[in-house]
Amino acid sequence: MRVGLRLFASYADALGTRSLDVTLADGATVRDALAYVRALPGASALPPAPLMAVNAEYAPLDQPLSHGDEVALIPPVAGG
Amino acid sequence: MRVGLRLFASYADALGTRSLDVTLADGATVRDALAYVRALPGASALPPAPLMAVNAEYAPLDQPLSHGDEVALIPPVAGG
Amino acid sequence: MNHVALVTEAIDVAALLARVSSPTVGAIASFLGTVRNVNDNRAVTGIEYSAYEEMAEREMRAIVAEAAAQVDGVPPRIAIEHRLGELSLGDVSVAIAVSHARRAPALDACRYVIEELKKRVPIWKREHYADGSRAWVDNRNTVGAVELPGVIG
Amino acid sequence: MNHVALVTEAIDVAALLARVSSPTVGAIASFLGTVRNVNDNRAVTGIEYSAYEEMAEREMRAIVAEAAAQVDGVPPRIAIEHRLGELSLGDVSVAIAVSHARRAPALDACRYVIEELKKRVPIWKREHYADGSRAWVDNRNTVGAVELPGVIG
Repeated sequence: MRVGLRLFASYADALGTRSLDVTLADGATVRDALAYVRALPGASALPPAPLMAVNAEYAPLDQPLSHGDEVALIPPVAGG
Repeated sequence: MRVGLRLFASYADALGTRSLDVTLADGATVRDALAYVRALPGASALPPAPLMAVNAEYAPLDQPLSHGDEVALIPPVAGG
Repeated sequence: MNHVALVTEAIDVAALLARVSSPTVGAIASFLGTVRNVNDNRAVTGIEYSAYEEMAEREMRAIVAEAAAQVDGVPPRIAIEHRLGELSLGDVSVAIAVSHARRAPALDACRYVIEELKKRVPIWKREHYADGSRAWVDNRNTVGAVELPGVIG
Repeated sequence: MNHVALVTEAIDVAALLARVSSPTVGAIASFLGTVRNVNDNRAVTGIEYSAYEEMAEREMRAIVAEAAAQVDGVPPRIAIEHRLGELSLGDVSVAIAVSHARRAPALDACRYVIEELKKRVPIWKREHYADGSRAWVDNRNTVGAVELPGVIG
């Protein structure tokens, strides 16, 4: 399946990109999407357990993904 | 000594006046000023123990008064 | 720097906020009291506020000093205006603005000021009702009543 | 009736307050976040805010619903705007306005919204310093840091 990955703020700077479309195996979870990102150049700057979101909602690592989902890594927030 | 008495809001309505100058015995306290007011027509509408102020500051009943003091009866407040 | 006033015209909320604004602050908490169209299930058409003015200003200044003393380090900036006279529905009766570098002291001080103001500041109101009658109302017998200071002496 | 928005122009605080005003409310609590000239002892000259916009709006709407659910009876009216883009010193970054018939629910809900917003809403800031450098800063490593949500999963 295809999913969209989104990166923001310091994570986008570290990896040099803000979004990419990737192919994951059927049955993939949020953990698999994160593993994909971890293999990219610059990913060593990511923390051990970044917060993740699926379709604009915080999501646990074992949440299954569906074709077309948007998966985001959420850096520590700074609103206010 | 002479002191000024001030009445406000529902107390002023009950007694039909907002201020009066009265003569009290030397050594008089806030309690004596209140006793003076209680003897006036309409004073039966006052509560048993109204809050009192001397010179724009809350004051206990046993506070001694001085010539020229301004003594006020403070109805339950309603600011805000 | 702090500001306390009784006013007879409409309170300019933006100007009050501007009084406590500064590049050194990161948070501004504010509270507005407004005239409601109902109280204790009676239809209210307006409110008339009056005060023992010298004492009300003195008590408000005392409350500001107490709120400032509760903050460690740089004190908050605090501005308070209370309106007197005839107010219509929706009018702002009281406005409090508090700024600080951090939000917790600003929020805490703003709340302290309105709670103490409702308990202690000698301001009174007479409500005007839809049936033409009027009544003195105080903060003990309204919804969300405050505990009044104990009788002194 | 409630209002949540991300904006790129200056926040109109008076308009936000007007959104929650009504003759049925007696209290309006508000909170403004503003750009400070110093953070962690570094001279700040400006801040650049960015967001995961769809998610930020969704989280803000969720926070509004949670705040409303905590009030018995008639829920508060809540309006929130957060600014994105380049902000200067003193600019308002976030504005929250909450109204209710009574003051306690308005003050409580206002505080709940800002505390949760600082923990959960995916908005980021990069500070610009007087020496020309820039750095991403988050709500854990600033004075008055918030507790972030635990890592999920």
